[in-house]
Amino acid sequence: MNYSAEVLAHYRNPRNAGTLDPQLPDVGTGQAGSREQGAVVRLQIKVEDDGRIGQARFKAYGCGCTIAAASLATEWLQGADLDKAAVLNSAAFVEALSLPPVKMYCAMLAEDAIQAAIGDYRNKQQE
Amino acid sequence: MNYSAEVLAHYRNPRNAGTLDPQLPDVGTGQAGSREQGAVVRLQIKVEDDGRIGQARFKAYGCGCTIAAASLATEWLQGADLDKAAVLNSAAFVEALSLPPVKMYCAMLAEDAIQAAIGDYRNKQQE
Amino acid sequence: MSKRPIYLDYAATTPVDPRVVDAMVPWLYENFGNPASRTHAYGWDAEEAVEQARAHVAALVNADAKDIIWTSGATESNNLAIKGAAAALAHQGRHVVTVATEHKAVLDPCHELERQGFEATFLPVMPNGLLDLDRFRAALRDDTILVSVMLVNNEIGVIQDISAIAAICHDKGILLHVDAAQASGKVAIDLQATDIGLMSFCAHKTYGPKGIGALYVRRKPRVRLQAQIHGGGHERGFRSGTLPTHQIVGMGEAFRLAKQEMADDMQRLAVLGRRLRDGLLGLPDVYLNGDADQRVATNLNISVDHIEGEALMMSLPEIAVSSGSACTSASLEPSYVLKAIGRSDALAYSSLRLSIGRFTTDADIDAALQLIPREINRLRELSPFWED
Amino acid sequence: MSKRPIYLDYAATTPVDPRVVDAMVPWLYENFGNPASRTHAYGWDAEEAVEQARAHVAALVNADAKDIIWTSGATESNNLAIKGAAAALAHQGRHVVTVATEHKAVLDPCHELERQGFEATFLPVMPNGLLDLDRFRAALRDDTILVSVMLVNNEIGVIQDISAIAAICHDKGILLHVDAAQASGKVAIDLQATDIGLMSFCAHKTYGPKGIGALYVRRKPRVRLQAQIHGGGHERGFRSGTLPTHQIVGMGEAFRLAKQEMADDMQRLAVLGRRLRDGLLGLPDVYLNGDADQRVATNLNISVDHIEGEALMMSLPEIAVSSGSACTSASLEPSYVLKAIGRSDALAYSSLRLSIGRFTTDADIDAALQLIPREINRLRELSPFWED
Ligand SMILES: Cc1ncc(COP(=O)(O)O)c(C=O)c1O
Ligand SMILES: Cc1ncc(COP(=O)(O)O)c(C=O)c1O
Ligand code: FES
Ligand code: FES
Repeated sequence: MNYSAEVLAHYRNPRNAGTLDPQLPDVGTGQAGSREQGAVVRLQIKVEDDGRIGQARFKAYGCGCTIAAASLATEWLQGADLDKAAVLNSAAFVEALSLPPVKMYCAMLAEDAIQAAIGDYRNKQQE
Repeated sequence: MNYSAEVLAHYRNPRNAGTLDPQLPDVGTGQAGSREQGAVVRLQIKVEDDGRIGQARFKAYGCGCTIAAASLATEWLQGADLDKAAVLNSAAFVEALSLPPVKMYCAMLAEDAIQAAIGDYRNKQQE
Repeated sequence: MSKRPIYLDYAATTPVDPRVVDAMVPWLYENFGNPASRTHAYGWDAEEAVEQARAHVAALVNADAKDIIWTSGATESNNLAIKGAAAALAHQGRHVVTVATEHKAVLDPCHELERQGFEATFLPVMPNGLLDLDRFRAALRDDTILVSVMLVNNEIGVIQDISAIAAICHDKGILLHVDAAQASGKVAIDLQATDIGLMSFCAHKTYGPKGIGALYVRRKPRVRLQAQIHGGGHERGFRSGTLPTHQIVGMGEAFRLAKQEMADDMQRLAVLGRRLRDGLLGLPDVYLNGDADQRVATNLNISVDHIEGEALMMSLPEIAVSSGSACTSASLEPSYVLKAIGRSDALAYSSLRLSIGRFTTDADIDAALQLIPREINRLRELSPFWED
Repeated sequence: MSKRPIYLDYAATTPVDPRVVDAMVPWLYENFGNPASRTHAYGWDAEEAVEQARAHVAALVNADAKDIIWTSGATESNNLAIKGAAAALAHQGRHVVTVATEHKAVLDPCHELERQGFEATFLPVMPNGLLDLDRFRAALRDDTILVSVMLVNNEIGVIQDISAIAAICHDKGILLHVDAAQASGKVAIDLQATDIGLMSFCAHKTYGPKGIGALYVRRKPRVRLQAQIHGGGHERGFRSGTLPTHQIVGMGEAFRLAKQEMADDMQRLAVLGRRLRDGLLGLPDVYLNGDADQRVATNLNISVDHIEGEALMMSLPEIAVSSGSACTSASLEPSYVLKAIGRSDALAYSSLRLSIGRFTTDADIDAALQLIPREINRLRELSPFWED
């Protein structure tokens, strides 16, 4: 598999790798995939008072495309408001990273992790 | 098929090719093989008063080994007496010409033609 | 090899064009990757080269590159086509039709099908070597699942009317396989314009390397085929095994050159072939085998009455020719192709196949026309049938 | 290819040794004859070269040259051996035994036999990748006609105890086929001393060209086999098709060099392999796949816990390696070989195969030992499993 320049850029230089404290009320944590399937994406968002995402962090286990998608997700998330974040989908990742069809799964993991992180944050806010 | 030097020597320079008058009482003519089988050898011998073969001639249709065997046959026949001629067999040709197994048939044609020529001569003498 | 004979046996195999050699060599030591290695540049480069070569092969016959499957040669292509299609279509019928003058690489797979319980019809040809189309049509039955007819005959060079045969098969909805091993680079082939489901090729009759071939397997409409070599599922699942990049690149380059140079090559060879033919057919009791017009200019198959073919070849160490196909010349049987066109045993035994190609020169033809008549005369002098 | 990565994927394919290239090239343009052409010097020379190469291949494994059949590679050899022997022996029984960790080129033909109505047993292996001989013996039945076990595994490099397996088969009178594609030139093979009926080889794992292989078919006592490619009856009738002289000469030269240099090569590679192994197994949570001792020194297969193999390879553009076999690396399934030795999915996904060979240098190992740990650390920093 010959990866696109976009994938390689993110993969070699991942943005925003790391962890936020998942206990904080303004941090949403989402995870998708499983170790048995060979890929896991964890995304965390820290939502500011104005409703925008201030910080996003990822950790990923999986192929390079998965890592690149998770990295790109944090870039897109930072500065976005939650509604905009919620519509980020796998197709957007496939396009931005020029992913081949066999790598659809990696993009879906990023989408699912975003949804899970937003859901986690919203749950916390409702409590 | 890579032919032996012995075959090539006879084949390139056949000895005693030609025809004797088959009507003459002291000429024996023998032929073996058939056109349909792809090979024919015709041998003729002219027997002198002392019982020795003075002249031998051949014509042959067939592969190079057949032609070489017929040519060699005339060499062996000339100067031989009939008893000696009668024992010339295919094995002798195979050995002298280093014929490979697939070329046994060619040697047998020479043997058969010799026998036929001697038989023809002896028949004529008995008449 | 000491002094090299003049090569007039291009139908047995051709030299690899030096430009093809140059294209192949870098894929041995420098770019040696396995095209199946998806994890590094060695593999990617090899895969790219393989796909480029596939496009070149497809282009020569106006096919889609995706319809080309790599094999180890035309023998394997024919086996895959015939046994693979028969197995895939066995539920529809168990009758196949081919021609008595096909190459053994078609006849033997058909015999194998007979052993497996299929029925095979081996159609006779007319005295000119061509298929009688009415007879062909009449041989097709409701349970006929496959027809296999070669485009150019390897022994006598006749060109079957494949367009007409394809049209008949199309009408009856019967899958057609064409062995084009001897045709590529000599005869124009247009697979978009002709309804042919399967076509076999090899590189080594078209200035490419031996041991590589291809099978065209049409996808639209889809031709069903059962793989014959299993193990990993390369090549759309039809043919497993590591792809030999250098061989494939060689075939691609050979077919690219064939497309580029076919018109010029064949024009030049038509002149040389004509001179050879006129010179030899001018001798007494020398006969042309195969149709006088429906033939490739590069093949001249003659019967020289009253002498035997092997003896004649042996008389001509300065010239490399064959008597019948290279595959049967070791046996003592007369050629089954010449028998099929109605030649007597005697004329079959006395046949000589001269085939010319890209590297044949005027001087080669001069030499042949000097030597061959001389040796014909010499051998006829030795023949018991000439004087009689 | 711009700057070439360090090649540590010799198990996928090897470069063709430049001496082998030199031996091959003259058979493309200069000596291009068809070995089946019996009527002229071009053919005779080619045939002689083919027979000399056959002797070289036989010599490496102490076999009689007459027992060697040319094929297009180990995939075809395996197909011919397994399907050909099963067809020939079907009247004696319809059960075959093989191993779950075989190459697809063995497994898929066995699956094909199942489709044909044979029964196939795919034996599990022990966690070290080796066959449990008691379990193997117990799997053999009265109707078992064929056993197929590979000598060296392509993914994890373990060496099966073929002498013991052969002795068991011998006792029971069962034909044994051995896929030795990964073994030639690495492991000593003596076919006079071991009762093996069929053995598959290819050239391209032993510094020869891709697209050529061989099958050893013992004649004394005679192994029965049904041809799989029909058409003219070359190669004792087992495998038809024009013999590719240059390819065969290449395989012959590669195997001649292997015999000559195996001892020295393997001694040198044992040192390099050891260094690589010690360096990587010294990292935390890195595990060796396959037996620690019963393995070829050229193969190192590790699982790097907490990260994924493809990602690791992608992090190492300076090094060409593979994760699992080259044939399955494109799929998203974890390697079936690693699963068979009991690795969890996670460890199977995190595997890396490094394989070294004749042209691997000390500097290559230095670079690998510098880059691989660095990237393992970098990826682990990104992994949600490392910190946890
Ligand atoms: C018409 C035809 N078909 C098939 C073949 C066999 O192909 P290959 O030599 O690639 O095995 C040949 C040549 O030998 C041929 O002339
Ligand atoms: C053990 C084993 N068997 C068979 C094969 C297939 O052989 P080939 O590449 O010649 O088709 C390979 C390599 O790909 C192999 O490693
Ligand atoms: S996670 Fe394995 S393909 Fe992307
Ligand atoms: S006569 Fe044909 S082989 Fe000698």
